[in-house]
Amino acid sequence: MMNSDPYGALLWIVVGWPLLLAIPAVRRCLPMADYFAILPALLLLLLPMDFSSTLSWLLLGTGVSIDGERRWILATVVLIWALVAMKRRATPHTTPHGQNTFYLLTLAGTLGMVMASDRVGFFSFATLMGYSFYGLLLWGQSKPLEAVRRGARSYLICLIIADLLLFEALLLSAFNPQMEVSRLYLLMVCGAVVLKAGIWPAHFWLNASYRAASPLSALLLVLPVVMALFALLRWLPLGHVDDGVAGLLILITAGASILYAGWRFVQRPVQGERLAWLSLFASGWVIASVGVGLIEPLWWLQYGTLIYPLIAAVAVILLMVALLRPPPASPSQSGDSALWMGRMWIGCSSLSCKLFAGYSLCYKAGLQRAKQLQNGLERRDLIGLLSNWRNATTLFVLLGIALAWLVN
Amino acid sequence: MEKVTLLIMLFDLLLGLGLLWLAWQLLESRNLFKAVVLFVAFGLLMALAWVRLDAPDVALAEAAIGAGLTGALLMAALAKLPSRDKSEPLADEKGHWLLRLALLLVAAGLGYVVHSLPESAPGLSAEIANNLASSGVNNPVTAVLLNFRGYDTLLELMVLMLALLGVWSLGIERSTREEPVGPVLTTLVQFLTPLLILVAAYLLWAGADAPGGAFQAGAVLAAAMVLLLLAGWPLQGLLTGVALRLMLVAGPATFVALAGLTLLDAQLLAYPPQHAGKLILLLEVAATLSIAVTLAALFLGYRPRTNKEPG
Amino acid sequence: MNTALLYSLVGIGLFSLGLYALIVHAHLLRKILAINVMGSGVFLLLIALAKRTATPLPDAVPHAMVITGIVVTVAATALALTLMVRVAMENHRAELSDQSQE
Amino acid sequence: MVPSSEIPWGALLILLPLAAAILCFVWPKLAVVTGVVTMLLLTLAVGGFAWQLQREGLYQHAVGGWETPLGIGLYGDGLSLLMLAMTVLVGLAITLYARSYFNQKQARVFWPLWLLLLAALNALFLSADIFNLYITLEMVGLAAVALVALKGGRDALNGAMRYLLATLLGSLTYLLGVALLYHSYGTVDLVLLAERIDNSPVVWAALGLMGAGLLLKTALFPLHFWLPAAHASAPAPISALLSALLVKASFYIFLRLWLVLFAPLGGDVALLLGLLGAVAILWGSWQALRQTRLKLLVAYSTVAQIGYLFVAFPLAAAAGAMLWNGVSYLMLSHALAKAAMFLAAGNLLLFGGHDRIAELDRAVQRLPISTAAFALAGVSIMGVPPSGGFIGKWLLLEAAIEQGYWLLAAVMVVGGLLASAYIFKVVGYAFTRSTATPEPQSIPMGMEWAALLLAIASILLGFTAPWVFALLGIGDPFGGGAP
Repeated sequence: MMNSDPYGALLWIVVGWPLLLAIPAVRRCLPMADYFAILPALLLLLLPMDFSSTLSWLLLGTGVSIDGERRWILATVVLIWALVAMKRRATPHTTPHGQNTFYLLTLAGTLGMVMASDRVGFFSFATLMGYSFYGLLLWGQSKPLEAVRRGARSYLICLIIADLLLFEALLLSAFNPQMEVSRLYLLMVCGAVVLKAGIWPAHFWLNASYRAASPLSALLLVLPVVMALFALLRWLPLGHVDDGVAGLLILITAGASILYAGWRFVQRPVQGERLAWLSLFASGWVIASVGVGLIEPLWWLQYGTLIYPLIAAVAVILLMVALLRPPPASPSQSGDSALWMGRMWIGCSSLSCKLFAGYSLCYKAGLQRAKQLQNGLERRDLIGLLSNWRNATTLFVLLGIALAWLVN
Repeated sequence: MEKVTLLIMLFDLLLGLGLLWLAWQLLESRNLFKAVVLFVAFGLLMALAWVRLDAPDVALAEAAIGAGLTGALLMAALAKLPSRDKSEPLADEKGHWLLRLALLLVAAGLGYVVHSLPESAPGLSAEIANNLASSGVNNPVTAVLLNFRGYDTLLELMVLMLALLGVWSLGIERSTREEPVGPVLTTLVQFLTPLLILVAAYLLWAGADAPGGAFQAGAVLAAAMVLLLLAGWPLQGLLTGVALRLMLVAGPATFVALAGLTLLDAQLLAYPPQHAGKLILLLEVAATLSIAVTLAALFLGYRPRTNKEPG
Repeated sequence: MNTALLYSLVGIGLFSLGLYALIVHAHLLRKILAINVMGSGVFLLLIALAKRTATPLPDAVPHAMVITGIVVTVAATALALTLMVRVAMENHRAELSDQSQE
Repeated sequence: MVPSSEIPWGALLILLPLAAAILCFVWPKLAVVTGVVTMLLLTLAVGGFAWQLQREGLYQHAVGGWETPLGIGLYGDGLSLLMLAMTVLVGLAITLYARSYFNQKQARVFWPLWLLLLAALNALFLSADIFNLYITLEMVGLAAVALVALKGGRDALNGAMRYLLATLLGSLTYLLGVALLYHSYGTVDLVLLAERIDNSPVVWAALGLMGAGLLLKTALFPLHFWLPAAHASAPAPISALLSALLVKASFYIFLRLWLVLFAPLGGDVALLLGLLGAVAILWGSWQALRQTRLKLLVAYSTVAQIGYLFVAFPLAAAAGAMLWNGVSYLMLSHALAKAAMFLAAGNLLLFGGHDRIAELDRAVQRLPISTAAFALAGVSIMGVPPSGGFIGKWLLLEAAIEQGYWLLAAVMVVGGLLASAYIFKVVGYAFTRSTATPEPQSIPMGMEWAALLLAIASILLGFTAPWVFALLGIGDPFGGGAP
């Protein structure tokens, strides 16, 4: 599509305007920057037609577009941001100045995700949104609390893994179009979404974040869930692929999420957590319908478009509950699921350390010997060997010989 | 005729073996002082080899710089090392079979490569002969150094300046002299210094037509200065501040200025043929001064300064 | 065996000897000496092979290169020696230490 | 008035810093002013050079009016231009940083050395003469050693000594290769050599010697032993320029030689290089993850990132010019990002008085600009879109997957994963509660902004790919490789 198209320009303005406002100097010139930031998006929502725009120089050619399905999500996003802006106006003292930048970056990332017309662009905006949301989680508090930090850090870990999964999926689909619908691709995308949306068993970050969230950030927490679910719809060629196994796996995850969330919900949870279980419960249903869509493509083709209003409805319900929620209790009673994740993380890394150091070799030689070897490897390991002048220069000579030998 | 060739070949063979043997001795000697002395001897033998290879310019440079100044630098550095370092036992020689094998392979491979080169190759001698007339000098080596590949020489002068800057930032001033110099050295210095200056001037002048030139002259001049320093002349006190720095940069600055001027004619370092000889002489005088002072300053090992200058 | 080949083989020998010494000896002065010997080997090869002209005059370009090389080497040697003295002061011996502080 | 198209920008790029260095040397009081003004003029000159290249194509200049093989040829194409631009961009930031970093005594030595180094780098990128390249390599190496040792201290001196020995070994080996090539083909000019070269033992030996020498200077695994010590112990701006520019300079020569002379001969060599590159990625990233000191972490990250440059070699035969575009892009973005990281790390170190990662939390919290610079540069190092690093890695991955080198692709992806882990090891500490409260030292604004601007530039590179690729195409440096 041509760039001179005024509508195309509008699409880019919708994304670019909050990015521009993210610069503090620009923002200071405007009163009520929160409202102004979503103004173009609102305008776009009111335009009754579909159009798109592509820039060939951006990220090897990426574009943005708007259509009926995106409109639902866009409307949800605009609603969330409008509510957040109102809430911020109502309680100005709880929002430190530094938050605004992260806040607007997250907004830009979200809008970009909604409108991105290809996966590279979507991925870029998703990264922007993810990391700035991480910043928002931390800086949204006037006083960063230990619980908030823990939730944010868990979120960060999920985010990194999810981005990597998505990135690999991106590669798979970009270079092997016939492999686009392979099971590996499906599972990678689903895994990423599970992590990003806080679906069971990766619900801990959402849970921990909700527990310590202020009324304002409780509203904001709806955002990553909605966007992750949207990502699932954008990245899976639903209706054109028939993969029973993947679908079944997704259904199982969704079912487990719903049951787990329901069980925890009725278990008189800590006040702040109720919202987390509700969110998990709702997104479980959305995921479940995607699973069904994978098993029964025809069903999806028939009813699949209903999923967008469904997501919007889920978001609205969550927002309503969050708005009605009383302020959180004292955050001292932090739960343990984030700790559990941290422990697992440390365990995994130390396990891989040991594997790398030739653990299997040690096992055969007996435990005593293993201890010795491990100590030895730690003290005088390969680094020492490689950085020893003598060994290193011998390798230099050998490399020279190898180069001369291998040529031709 | 036959006999003479045979004799020369024998001489070459002995010289080659002598070089290798000396190199082995100096690298494997237990005593570091001995190693340094052997290195000087090695440099002199190298100069002999250069003469045998019809490279008198290189021989002069090697004798003055390679053997003379490097030797002096090594001695000076050795004197500054802690005493127990000076005759350290060699590293244990066990377990280097892989390295030795690899190096043998390298040497054999390179030997094969050199052997595979054609018996005779003109290199660039024809081009040099054709253009020598318009280069401004008659000595082909000087022509290459200062005209055909003058750009290399410009950068090389910068390398000297770089090394000096590095030494100045690292060096430590020695506050006191260890002992007074004996009468022999004083007499020797009195006798040698004027001679060396004369030799340097001759080398500089001769460089245009015969072996010699800026580097050799500079090195000989530097040797004279090193001798004076050794004899306790307070050169470091006389040569300080802007005067010293101006002398140090005389060569590079002249070169850069000339490069800038020639660039106005759109060709870097292209001398007008009618002035080439004079320009090269100018360059050589400036470069000789700079090289001599730089080498002497490198030997000194720290930045000489007047009392009022800050550290 | 002609002169050019003989001397270039000596040059290769010097290069290899220097390389060996550079690798196995720990003392920094020996390493610096070894670098100088290696350099001499390279220069010998350059000059020896320049003698292969048909005329009695050898090729002058390698000669100029070697003079340049000798000056570069002496500059590098001076810097290396000063650095060695400083390292020896810090390490209390003229060898590289493999451990860093802390 | 000379029309600007006739100004000899290429030669000025070399002469200007040389003259400025001499000026600084003679009058140390003018050092800072001269340094800053020269840097600005150099920026202008690179701009002019780029404009000239775009108008007239290839830049060729016979120094002294002597045509090759007798004289020395200056030669500039898109690749040279990219390297020059990289030098100038990183140089601007380092100049801005160093203005406040060094005390008066250090500045006296720093400025002339820095200007000489700039001249040497520019001369290196514009040279097409393998002996001239040797001299510029020596200049670069000696200047770098002197700069590493500038601040003294045990680690820095040891690092500098090791670096000096390695760099001298590398250049002597390279020189031996030059000697063999000259005596076999009667020229040291790259263009002429490319015409004359054939498949003979001399060429094999030359590849072995020059290749090993240059790879040692580039610190390709397993020859990286000198790098972490030197890069981590040097003063911050020096670390930045070592990692950003110096390693690239020897890689540039290797790439040139490879493209012009050796590529048609070395199928298996390419595979070996790719393999070493892959190991370098894994090893460097893993070591970076294990480090407890910030600057060592960044230095090991350089070892890993060098690996990416070499992974390209086995892919090049089939992938052609676009792959080399990717490699060049990776070089550029790594230079900007790594310089930003080292500068930011220098700020954190200066603020906290140490660079132990575990105790950096307070410094990280108190220096938001430096932390942001570190994080943004990290994004580029990880290769996350839309950074410049992403474009480079993307093109490499694309080629690897298209040609079925799944292992290499996997290594690259794992390298990205490890990179994100070690970046967040630092950035993550930004948000933990600090225990120790060291007395804060104020960091001059220029030093913080130098890091941030570089980091932002490394991100913005992600948007400029088509223009950069167009400039890279001038003179067709990767010519003929297209399938």
